Amino acid sequence: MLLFALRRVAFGLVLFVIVSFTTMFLLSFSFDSIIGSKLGSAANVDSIAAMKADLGLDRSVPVLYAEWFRGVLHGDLGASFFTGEPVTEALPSRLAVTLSVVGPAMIISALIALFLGVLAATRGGWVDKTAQGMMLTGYLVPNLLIAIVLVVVFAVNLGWFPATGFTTFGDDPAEWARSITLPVITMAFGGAASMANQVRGTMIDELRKDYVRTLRTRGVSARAIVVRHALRNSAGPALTVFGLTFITLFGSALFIEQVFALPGFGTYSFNVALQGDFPVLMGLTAFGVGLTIGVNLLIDLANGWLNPKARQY
Amino acid sequence: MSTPTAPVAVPTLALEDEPAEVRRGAFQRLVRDPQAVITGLIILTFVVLGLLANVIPQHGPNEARFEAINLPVGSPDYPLGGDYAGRDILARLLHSINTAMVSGLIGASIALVVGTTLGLVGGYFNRFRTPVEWGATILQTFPGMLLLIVLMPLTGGDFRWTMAIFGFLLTPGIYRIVRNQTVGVSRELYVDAARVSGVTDMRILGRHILSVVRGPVIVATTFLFGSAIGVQSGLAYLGVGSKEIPSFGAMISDGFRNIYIAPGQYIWPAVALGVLNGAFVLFGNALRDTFEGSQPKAEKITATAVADDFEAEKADGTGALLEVRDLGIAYRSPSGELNEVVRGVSLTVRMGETLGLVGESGSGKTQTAFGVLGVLPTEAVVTRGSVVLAGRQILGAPQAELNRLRGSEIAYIPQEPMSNLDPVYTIGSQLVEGIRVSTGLSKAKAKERALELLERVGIPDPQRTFRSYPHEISGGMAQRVLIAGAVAPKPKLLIADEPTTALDVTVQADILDLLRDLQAEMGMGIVLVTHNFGVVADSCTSLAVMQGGEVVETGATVDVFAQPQHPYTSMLLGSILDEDTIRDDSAMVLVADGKDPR
Amino acid sequence: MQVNTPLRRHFRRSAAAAIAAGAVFTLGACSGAGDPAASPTAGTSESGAPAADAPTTLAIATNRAPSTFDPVGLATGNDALIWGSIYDTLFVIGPDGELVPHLATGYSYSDDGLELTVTLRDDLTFSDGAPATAAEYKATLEHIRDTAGAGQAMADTVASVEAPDATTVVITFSANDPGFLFDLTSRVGIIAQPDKMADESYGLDPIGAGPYVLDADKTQSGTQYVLIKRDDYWNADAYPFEEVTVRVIADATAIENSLRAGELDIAGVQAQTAPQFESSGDFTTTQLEAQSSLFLDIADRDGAIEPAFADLRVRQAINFALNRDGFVQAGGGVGQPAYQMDFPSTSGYDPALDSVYPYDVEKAKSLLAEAGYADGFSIDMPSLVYTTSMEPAITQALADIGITVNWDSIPPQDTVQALLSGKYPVILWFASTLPDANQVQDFYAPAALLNPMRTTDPELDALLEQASKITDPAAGADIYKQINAFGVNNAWYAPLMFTGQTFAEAEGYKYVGTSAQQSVRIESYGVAG
Amino acid sequence: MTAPLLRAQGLKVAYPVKGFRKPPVEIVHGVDFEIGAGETLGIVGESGSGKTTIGRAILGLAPISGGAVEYDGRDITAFSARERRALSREIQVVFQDPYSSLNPSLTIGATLAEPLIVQGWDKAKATRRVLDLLDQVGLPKNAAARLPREFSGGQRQRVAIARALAPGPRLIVCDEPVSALDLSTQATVMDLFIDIQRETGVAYLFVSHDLAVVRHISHRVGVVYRGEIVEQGPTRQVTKDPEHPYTQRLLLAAPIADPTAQQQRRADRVRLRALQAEQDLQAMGAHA
Repeated sequence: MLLFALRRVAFGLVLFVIVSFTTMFLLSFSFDSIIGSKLGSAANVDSIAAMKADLGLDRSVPVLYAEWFRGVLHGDLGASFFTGEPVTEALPSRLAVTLSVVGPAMIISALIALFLGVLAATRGGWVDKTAQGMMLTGYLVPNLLIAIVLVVVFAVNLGWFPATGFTTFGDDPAEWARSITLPVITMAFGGAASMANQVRGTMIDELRKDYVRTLRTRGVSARAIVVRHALRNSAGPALTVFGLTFITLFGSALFIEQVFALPGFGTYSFNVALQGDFPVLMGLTAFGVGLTIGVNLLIDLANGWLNPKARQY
Repeated sequence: MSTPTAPVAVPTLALEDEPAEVRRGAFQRLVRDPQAVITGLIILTFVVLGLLANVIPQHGPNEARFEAINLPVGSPDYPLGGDYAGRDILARLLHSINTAMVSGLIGASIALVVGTTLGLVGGYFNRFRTPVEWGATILQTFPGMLLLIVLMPLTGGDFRWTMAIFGFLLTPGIYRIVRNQTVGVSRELYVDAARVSGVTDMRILGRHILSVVRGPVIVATTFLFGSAIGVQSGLAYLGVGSKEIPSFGAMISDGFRNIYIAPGQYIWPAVALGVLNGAFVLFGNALRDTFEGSQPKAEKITATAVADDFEAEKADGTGALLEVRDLGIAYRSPSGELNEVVRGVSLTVRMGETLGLVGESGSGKTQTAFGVLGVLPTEAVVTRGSVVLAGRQILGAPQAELNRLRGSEIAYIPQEPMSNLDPVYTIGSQLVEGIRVSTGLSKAKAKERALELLERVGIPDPQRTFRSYPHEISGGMAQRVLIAGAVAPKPKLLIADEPTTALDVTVQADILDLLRDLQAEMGMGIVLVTHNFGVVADSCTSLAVMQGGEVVETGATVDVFAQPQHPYTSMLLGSILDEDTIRDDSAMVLVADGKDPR
Repeated sequence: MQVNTPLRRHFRRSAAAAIAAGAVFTLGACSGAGDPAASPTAGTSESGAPAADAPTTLAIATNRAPSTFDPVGLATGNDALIWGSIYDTLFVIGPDGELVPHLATGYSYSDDGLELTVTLRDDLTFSDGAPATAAEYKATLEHIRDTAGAGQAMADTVASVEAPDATTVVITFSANDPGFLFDLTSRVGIIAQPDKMADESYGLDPIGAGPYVLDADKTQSGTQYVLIKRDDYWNADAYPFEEVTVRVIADATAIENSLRAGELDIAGVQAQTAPQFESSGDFTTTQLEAQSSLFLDIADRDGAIEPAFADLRVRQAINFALNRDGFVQAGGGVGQPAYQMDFPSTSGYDPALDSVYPYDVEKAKSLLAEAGYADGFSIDMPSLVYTTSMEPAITQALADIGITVNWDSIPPQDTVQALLSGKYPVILWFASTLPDANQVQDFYAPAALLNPMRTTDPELDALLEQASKITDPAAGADIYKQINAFGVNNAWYAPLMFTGQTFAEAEGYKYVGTSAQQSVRIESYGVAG
Repeated sequence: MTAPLLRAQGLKVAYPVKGFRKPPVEIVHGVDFEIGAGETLGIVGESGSGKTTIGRAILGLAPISGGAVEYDGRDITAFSARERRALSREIQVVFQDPYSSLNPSLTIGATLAEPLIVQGWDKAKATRRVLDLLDQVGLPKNAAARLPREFSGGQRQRVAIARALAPGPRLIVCDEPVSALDLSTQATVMDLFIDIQRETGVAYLFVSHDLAVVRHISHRVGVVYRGEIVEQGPTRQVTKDPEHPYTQRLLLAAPIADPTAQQQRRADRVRLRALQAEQDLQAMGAHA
């Protein structure tokens, strides 16, 4: 198991280097416009070249990368070209916002997905049909539509929740909860739908396996079969889907953040990308790749923990 | 040979059937699926509307008239009104369809072509597997959207370029599907056969593998089409890319900004996008149903379903351990009628007796066994008959009562030992669970009992096996474990469904010995489902021969072997390759000038 | 002649301001994008002693987070709302566009206009308690001039800065720069704490001489900025709010949602929704006219890219093709049609010019035909994020006379390069009110941003030469009028409209600025009654 | 006797193991056997013994790690893919699973014609040959236009045999070709195999776990146990009078479909088991 984890980490590291290097290489094509953006009205060929030299961006990509990577190893991702804010400080505060939304949304939608999926898989009939209908609705109704309806009804008209903005948990836990409620609901809607269908599918597959029949012939109750056996066995595939959903939710956070004016990771990334803030972009890349690799690693480890067979590798 | 969960409904010899019916292609099946037809029609309608985008509306999509600013729905010349800039919403909506379709086409086709090629290469040629896999992982990890935005100057903001790049980002999805399928198909024996036939790799990929991979890929492409449309809309919503191109995203964004002035404007593109996306998803689902079999129905863990007019007979006391009378089991065909796969089976088993239930595949022997155990699949329906165990009617008994019986009086040994153990729990915990359910013993006592049982069924190191996971022990050991579990509550009746078929012949002999010993010890009755007459001769006191869901002959084993009454029994016995037939003609070498079969 | 003036000197304001602000220009003009202007008297002096129940906190929104508080990186436009409160400026712009002393008490030019003497107040302190004097101003200006950054261009005619005493600053220019005076209401008019300027953290935790200080604890960079009133500020009584929260909300609809949900006190809204706010009873609204101009810059006056534009008739045809009333109507009726580049409030404005180019498509077509372009032609125009919402109407207006527009999508970070590239014969752009001197520099000088093809004209050169010598704006009205007329008659531009702005105010609050530019001054946000 | 059609000498098969620097796993540890023209060599063994691997190695489907395979006097051990393809008209295969050995999406006709077409037959000639082949394996002519799913297991196995026969091979590797079939079908398919051999003089390498089946069709039998051939010889000798204890055990473990005879066999088996257990014990004692 330890060896397995080590191998996955090594794999992730190599992947990290390849992806971040390629990203830097591609970004190097836009150095001129990045600096033009930084200089604003002072931009011209000379000033751009001067600042490029000033920032050291006139060096070759491998050299730049080596320097950057050394920084990564020391926990230093540089500072924003525009604000001077160190990347390692800029990311966490935005991340906190997005995680505040994506995290609870993920947990809620996973719970709903488990509940709906298992219910649909084991009850059949109208329960299954209703559950599937709910999944489909959640899947098809655009998130933006849900968001705007929620804002208009619950924030603007009823005033139960804030329409925009974010309060950190540290400042005021109750306000924090209020500020994330609507975004979380919006996000959980779609997330639950796609995951529930997956849970339903894997549950049914599992319940059709031979060992379930054998357990039934031993007099094991339906509840024990579903909860203790089928659910535990479906956890592996379900976790994989949960991981993917998490990454997807993270990626789509931008839209929700826009509507609710949350100063989150998505909005930040979007703005940074528009600005072309090179150090921050590299930081975001590092983070994004790390997140993907990390989530996958966690899923693999969880799978290993859940499924003794997977521990062999 | 895993236990069939659904009956073999198609007769084995189908040559006389109407070929058109059997060979109905995927397309014909698709056009009979209302979901596919409706969603297909919706997509088609969208396409047609898109093609007519220059015909239906009175205005171009970018024609802006001050007098049309925020016109309400139903205005003359502006059926859906005008937007904030005085453009015809209908015209923009219809042109947005074309944008969406082109986005989908570009994104999906690039993902399709690149993904399929990579998948085939990576899945088929071992030496390319690792590099291709790396490539896909890198693509998947790439911060694609970020780069898409940063590198906008290079693409000029043209959504077609954006979608082309996005197509590459989508590639890993298709790649994985194709690769997994290809790896699977490459292991199929017909691919080996083609290789042995001298077929080149290219031809195998094109002819054998692509034909199988095609289905899932088409399905996945449908979903990709939808997500490409979604991404294009998302980017347009954010204002990334050219503003001149009408698109749902741009319209939603415009409408959203205008929501307090003209709330309706947001609805049109949102609904159109939702419907179009939904149509693609549902169409993809329908396609999947067609190619990969329909969505599984829910699996209920309850007592077997019974037919509407079913009424179990009152128990009669013949004194036998198990009395099966006129048992009928049916499955519902797609058109709704019930097809009986077990047609009026009657069996009797006494204490200490072993009944061999013999028949060829599809004869209904396993279904009969499941019917007695009450563990038929959800789709099965009991149509008639009675099953009386020790004087008690158990057919149609409530789940709770069945569970109690199963834990104590009736037990089951499956055919395939590995798949009948839960892979995530240790042998020990599975045994303990069964023992505690049936006996209510404490955990410690149950463990003690489990170890005893493991020893009893001939497992050399019970302690170690107790701690092992199923995949850590051999098939023969696993079958012993299952037997231990089955006999734990000292059942009166043991139903063994082909318990040795999956095992080697030497192990089979040991297992049969074990069963016989246990029977002698506990005095239970056994129903031994098998197709092997050697096993019957070895272990059964009486036998019942099944054919086509009916019992055609019953009797004491010795009698039936000596004097089969039914022609089918005779035929079966005649087919046995007996001990004494040994090939003794010498190898025939054809002369060199001999016939070339060509 | 100003050929010796560095090229980049002259696009420091209108365009740069808008770019830096990231203001999204919509027909409804949601939020102000202009240079600081202030009315230190308006609203504040009357309400010097606010009613007992008057609100003491204010929540407003900006559509973009300021990128840095380093003086050289300060952006004009909405960003000034925050940094202007922290640093304050030497002068502010009054309701009628006049300079009003703020941190300064007055100024004077030498006769040749190459030396500017500014006197500062003697009671200025930084938020850390240190006195803010001429020496600190000198250090700030030199820092801006000598450090690469967005603000550098504004100081590049500054040859030297001297601080002979605590309240006197003498700025010597390398060339005549009458627009610099106006710049003292902006980035180069701030006083920063030079001791701290070298610190890395200065960009995030600035120390200025303004009425407010940034509360670093409550502030979340990029999200919300909390400003605490300084009681030791020289004019503290003029600021009614003890705490001001500026929230960053990029999406205009989200701003409106937030306002409606009671999370903001004052915000710019779309003109069309003003009646909704009024009728809700929870809000009052204030409408302002003519705050910024929207226009086509027909840059290719020499016909380098599209030969047609060398023909005056073609440029005039474009002017005739614009239904300016339609543009105003599209903006919700707030604003007024523009027929000349100078704002009605400036001394260069000449009402007579308004009748030169009435909306007349037939006339436009016949002019084109006369010029030999009866079948029209097609041109490329840059599609910039700030003007996208106007593009459909422009496309249509030009299409009506046979000119086809292909919009090149320009990423935001490339806006300036696109303007400067000289690739585009016509550019759709907008500008906020400017003093005449700056207007001339930005629109007509050979090196002006809005003259990217560097068109010159002997008649204009002579006028510009005279204009550069003007040190008293009031005295130069005639020259400015002539330059303005030159622009109109030669159709260098095709003005569209002066746009207005609508503010919605929650109960107890009142927008007291009279110009949209003042929306980026904290003084414009006041209490009602 | 002339040179055998196929000769395997010290044949070893090892599969590479996934993972860095892991040694390959050897499945077959050096086996020798010969097959003469027109002869059937039965290979019998239990699951995991390596019997199927031996067949796959002959076909070039398993990596040969040692020893040599000679076909018709040529060393084919290290044949390239191209050479292998050329050999396909000489050596053919029938697999165990009649369900997975036919491509479900190709018609029987297409499946049968494929080996001919890749060898350059023209279409008309191939079609005629396909009809002949169907006739030869006892299927109706209209079967050519149908898909595999329309056929039962036995019928599919006939198709598989026809495919193997198509290029007119001299050796067919039969990998458990009847194990998946029902009892009644099994017998007729076996008969077909024998008939075809008599007709065409093709040789079989017949792999099976079922002694009865092997006995029925083989001229000679090799018994595989843990990757080695522990006993080899004429069918009668190996199946009636085995020498190796494993063969003895195997023989006695298979139940006879005759209650009386089986009772006897069971008794024999129990006796043998006791005997072997005693020997093992002694061996252990000697060891200790």
